Amino acid sequence: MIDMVVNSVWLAGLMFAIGTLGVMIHRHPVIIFMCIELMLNAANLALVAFNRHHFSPAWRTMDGQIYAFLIIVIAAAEVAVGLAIIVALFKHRTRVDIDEINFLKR
Amino acid sequence: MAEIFTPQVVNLIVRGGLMIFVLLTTFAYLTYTERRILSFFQWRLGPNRVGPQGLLQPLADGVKTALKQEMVPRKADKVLYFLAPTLTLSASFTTFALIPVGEQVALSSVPVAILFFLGLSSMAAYGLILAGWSSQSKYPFLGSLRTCAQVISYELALGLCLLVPIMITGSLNINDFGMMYRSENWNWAYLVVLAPAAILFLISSLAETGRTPFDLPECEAEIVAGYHTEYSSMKYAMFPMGEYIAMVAMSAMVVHMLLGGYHMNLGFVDLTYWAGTWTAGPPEAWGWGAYGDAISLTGKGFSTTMTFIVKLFLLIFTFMWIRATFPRLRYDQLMRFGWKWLLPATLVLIFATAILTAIIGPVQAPAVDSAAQAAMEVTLNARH
Amino acid sequence: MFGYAWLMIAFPLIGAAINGFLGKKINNKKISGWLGTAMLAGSFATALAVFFDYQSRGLQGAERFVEVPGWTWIAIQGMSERYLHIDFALLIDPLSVTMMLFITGISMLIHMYSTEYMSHDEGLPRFFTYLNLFVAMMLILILGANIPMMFVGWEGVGLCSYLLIGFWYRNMENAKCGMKAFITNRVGDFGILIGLFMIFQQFDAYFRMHGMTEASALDFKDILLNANAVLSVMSPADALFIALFLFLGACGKSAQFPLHIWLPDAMAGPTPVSALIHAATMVTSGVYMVTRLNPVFSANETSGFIVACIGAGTAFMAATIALTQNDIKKVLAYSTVSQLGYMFLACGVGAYWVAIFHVITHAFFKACLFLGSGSVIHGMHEEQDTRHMGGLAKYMPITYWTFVISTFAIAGIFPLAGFFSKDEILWQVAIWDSQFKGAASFLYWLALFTALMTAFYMGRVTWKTFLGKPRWTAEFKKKHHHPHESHLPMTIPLMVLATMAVISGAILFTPGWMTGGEPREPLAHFLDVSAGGPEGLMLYAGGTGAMDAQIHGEHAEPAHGEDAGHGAEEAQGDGHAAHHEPFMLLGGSVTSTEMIMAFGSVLIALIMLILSNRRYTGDYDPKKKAAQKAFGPLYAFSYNKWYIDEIYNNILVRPGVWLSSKAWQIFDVRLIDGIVNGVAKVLGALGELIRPVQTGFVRNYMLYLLAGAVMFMLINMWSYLLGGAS
Amino acid sequence: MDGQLLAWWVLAIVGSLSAVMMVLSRNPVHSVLYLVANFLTLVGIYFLLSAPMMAVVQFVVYAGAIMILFLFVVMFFMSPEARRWLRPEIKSQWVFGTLLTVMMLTVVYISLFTSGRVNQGELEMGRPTIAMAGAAENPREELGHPAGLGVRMFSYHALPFEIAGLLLLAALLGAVLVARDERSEGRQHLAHEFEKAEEAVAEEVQA
Repeated sequence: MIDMVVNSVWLAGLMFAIGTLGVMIHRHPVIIFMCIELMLNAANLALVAFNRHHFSPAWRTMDGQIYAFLIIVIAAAEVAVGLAIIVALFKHRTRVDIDEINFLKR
Repeated sequence: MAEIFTPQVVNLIVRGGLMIFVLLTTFAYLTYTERRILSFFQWRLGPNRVGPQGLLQPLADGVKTALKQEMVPRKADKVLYFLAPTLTLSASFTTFALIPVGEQVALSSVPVAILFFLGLSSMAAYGLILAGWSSQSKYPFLGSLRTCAQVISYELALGLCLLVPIMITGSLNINDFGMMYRSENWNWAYLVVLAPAAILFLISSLAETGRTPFDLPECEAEIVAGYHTEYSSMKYAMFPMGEYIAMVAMSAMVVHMLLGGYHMNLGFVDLTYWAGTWTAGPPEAWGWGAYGDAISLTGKGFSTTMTFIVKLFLLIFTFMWIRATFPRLRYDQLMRFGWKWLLPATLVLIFATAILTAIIGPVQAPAVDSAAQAAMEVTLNARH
Repeated sequence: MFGYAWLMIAFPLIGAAINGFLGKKINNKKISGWLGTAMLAGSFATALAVFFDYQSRGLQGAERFVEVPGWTWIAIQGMSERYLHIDFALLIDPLSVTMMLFITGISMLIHMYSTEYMSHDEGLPRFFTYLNLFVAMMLILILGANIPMMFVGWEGVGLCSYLLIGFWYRNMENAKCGMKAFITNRVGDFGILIGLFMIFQQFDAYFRMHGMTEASALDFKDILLNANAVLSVMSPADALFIALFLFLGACGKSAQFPLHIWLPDAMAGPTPVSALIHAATMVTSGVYMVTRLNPVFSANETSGFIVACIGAGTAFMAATIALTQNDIKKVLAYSTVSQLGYMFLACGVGAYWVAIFHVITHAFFKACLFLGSGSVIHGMHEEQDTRHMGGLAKYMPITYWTFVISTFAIAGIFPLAGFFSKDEILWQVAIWDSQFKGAASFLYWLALFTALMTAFYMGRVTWKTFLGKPRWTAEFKKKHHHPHESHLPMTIPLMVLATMAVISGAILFTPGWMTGGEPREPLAHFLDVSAGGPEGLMLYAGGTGAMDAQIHGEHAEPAHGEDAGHGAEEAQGDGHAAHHEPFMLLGGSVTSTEMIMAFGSVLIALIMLILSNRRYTGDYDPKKKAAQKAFGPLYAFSYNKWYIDEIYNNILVRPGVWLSSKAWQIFDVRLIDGIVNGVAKVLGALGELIRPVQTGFVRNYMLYLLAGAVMFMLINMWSYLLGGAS
Repeated sequence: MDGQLLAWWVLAIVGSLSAVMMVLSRNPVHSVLYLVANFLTLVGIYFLLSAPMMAVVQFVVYAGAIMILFLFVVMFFMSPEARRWLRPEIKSQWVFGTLLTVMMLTVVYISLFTSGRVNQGELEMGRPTIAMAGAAENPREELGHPAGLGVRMFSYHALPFEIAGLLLLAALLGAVLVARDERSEGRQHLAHEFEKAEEAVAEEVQA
């Protein structure tokens, strides 16, 4: 069963990389957001796998899963605010392009 | 390959098939029942031509729907267009797999069944939303947007209502709600929070399944038929199918929450197993061996299931009654009701439950953990 | 046991909270004022209950120190197994019981007085907030079971004093007076802090060495119980320095010579404040502290002598200044300083209970005098200068008679309170048996001369104010025609205090020559363990038998003293009669000597009072400036308060101001600002350099972020792989 | 290869493919659905990793709630003309992004590979497997049991839990504030600011 745990960490790495790539290349802010969610989930997967790996009768830890829960909470909060920001942007500009949100530079 | 079809797997397959059959039949006859009941309320006759008292009407409807010409909009997103009704229906069916209908009569015993229940009800919402969007047409699109907002708004209240029995039993397993109604655990003070919780749950489940008075996603006067305007034939029939089964599932949940599940505890006497005393012995006695477990509608299973079904139909009748009685809400009324009234009310309820359980204590059922443990074994042992 | 004693502190705190937070909401001066008074009444009732409870229990020896547990305040885990554990607890012992009785009682009366006195003031709720808070702090100071608690109270009363001196803060002068008091007290606090630290260090070391893990070097009970043992092994220099540093703190709080300058200025506050804080209670906390830690002062005769010298010197100096002041409150303020000097004189010669005795009697008559002066000021519509008074007796009879009684009491006229306490101090100085015996006789004459002056200046201010021709200003006459007597809430406290000024001395102490045998001294007996000096401490150190053996030597029988109280009586009694060999007047016995001395001082006081009466009634006119002409430079020296303020100003204040302004110009402006601005400039330049990197495109930032992350990962992997290889 | 591992491989492959498709898809709605598919496979993987509670939370919160929000937002603003401005990505970004991502993946995988080799002996020798871990006397001690998780969450991790609650509240208020109706004053002010900024940009472009 060790295979599955180790493989899950590899899978987590892959998912994280895919998410990173998505963030790099996309223009639509919502998609970028989704890619970030994917990255967070990759981290969660790794945490759960590590927890499974380290769990033993002597050390009945569940910290990995609890961290994963907290990450989900943070993700939820982030989504709420992020989507609200995007909606606010949509209301003011007909087109939403991440490259157009650069007031700070101008 | 042989070891794949272990008795447990066969058991599951047989039970699943049985459940799907029963549910489909139930759906068919629920449409009939609803039409008759509505016509009774509205002082007219309803379907009474096909067969005695129109009893064969559902069959005829089914044949008609299946044979109708299928039309797909040209601009539709084809994959999603086909996926949407399937998603709705399968989510509803899966929901029912989580709900025990009698003692030992359930497809599964998941330790976190209630959360799954909530998740599946939002999965069904995916179907409705995608149906509207994939049609690429104005009315379905508006319908699906309405569905989306409505489901998100009312899901909160739905989940929070379920927290009340969870807090009392200390378990996320629906089976353990029954423990609450065993006479040794029951306390009439639970009703103080359980009754309002169940009623609020009923209200939000009306909204969640899109039934009157919250059937805004398919409001004829404004958006024709809402998200399924562009659907026809069997794909159309899958939406009402999913809706009805979801309704049954929600009613079953209310039964588990408030009406004592499959128990028959009248306070002074517990009639739960009264029928089991005279039916035949355990399934093994019938000579079916281990496979006999597949249809364990005997003994305790039989009496409890019957109890449950009676209560279930009481609830379903209530749903229909509400449909016949209440007018439809306006959209802003719906939102205001959901956010400003229902949600605060459920939060207050949760506080009350916390206080109540602190005073009289939660259910101390030894079975709470053993049931969870059984479920854990299923998930854990399967690995080896 | 005495858990309800907390109520005593709780009442004024509640009053302060209500008046402080809701005072503006209530917006009713009557309610605010009487609420504060009622809280103090509750406090006083609690104090009485504690007193009777304490008496009825008949506690003996070490039991007389009762700790009332509160809650854990500070708990620090130390390096070793012992750790610092400080409770917020009360210590009920004879000293604290005595103090709390008269503090709550007089506070109650003064609160009551203030409801009328301050009734025209807008800030009345604020006033009662401070006043209640002050009482709570004072009670914490005297009831605190350990040094940190006492320090909390010490600073708390300082704060309240500051707030109340500057109560009318819109006037810059008042605010300055408050600051002066605060800053002067800081000097004293420096001393007391060092003294307390040294006590902690010495006692903690002793406890550690002897493995007394239960004892705490901050707890009064533990300190006092082990004081004799610790002090016997402590080096004399340490003991001297502890005593001197502590005394510096006491000087600050109790306005003794180097640090006395703030008290006369503190008269800027409302008169009830002067009565309560700057005459009756707070200023005596120095005496309290010295008495509380009396073993430390008794340990070394040098320290006692220095305390006595400072006390007598201050008493003399303040009395000379008081002779020439014209402001009625200023005279009383210097009189307070002078009387505090007497108390320290008593402390210095080891007669702690006499010091406390004088604290009590002084609290009564000085509070009465201040309140009387307040009544006069009230009646004269904010006129404080005695040159513009005169002839008030006719219009303010109650104030006049209470004032006269208190004047007689402070002058030491038989049989008023001041006579007993002051004479006992003089007697104790006279019989002080130490290596400084010769100098002590000088102190005696100094104190006696001060008593003479006291009678004169008190008579001066009294007659000047109340008798003679009216010298009211034309403006006053035009506006108000004549002064008026105050209302009941003001006169009742006056009458009560005057009564106490008459009887309190005789109740608490009667000297031997009056009883015809052993002196009757209930206060001394009551205070045995707390203010008995080393002998008092022995009451619990080794049981009564051991103590008797120590004192009597020849007849050491355990059966002799059944109880410690009796033993204490023996100790005190012998202190009078047998064991000291004081100077004898006319070759007579001790009793006759004491009697003759007492009559002598009463005679002197009477003569002075009559003299001043002659001088300041009849055709007295301040415009003639007769005294000024007669005494010339001496008058100026006294009138200008020995030029001490000017000396401080030139030696300390001006150089300080100059130094700070230089420090500001050099360090703050050039160095610190220069560094800050320089950093900002450098960073700004750097920012200009890096600016092009900021494209404003989020995806670019993402790329940078990723590149950085990859770089870190590479470095990490590099070191990891290297580490794995080796 | 037993059923469990087989199931894992199926889920992993489906999940990775749906993740890739999410990134490559040109239609945001499809992207959302691919991501949902990915999350559903994660639900399965969590079950296999004996984290049922985690799985269900993933199911309810991510697949059920968060993604519906995404879908809602995407659909709300996916007008037919939206396709027009959804330009293809910039080339340089593609190149550098892919390069860096691949580098990162390589680094991670090399680390994983080496650490796996380092720890392999330990893994096979002594580390207790889940079969041993499964035999707890109290089922609450089981890995991933909801009750055990709850107990730990409210005891050892109470502070993070409270902070998370506070964070959610702040996010809720923030979301309401940001997405508030334009009719309210603050929003109007913000709109005004936006307009001014755009005018300034336009002027700059002209100049």
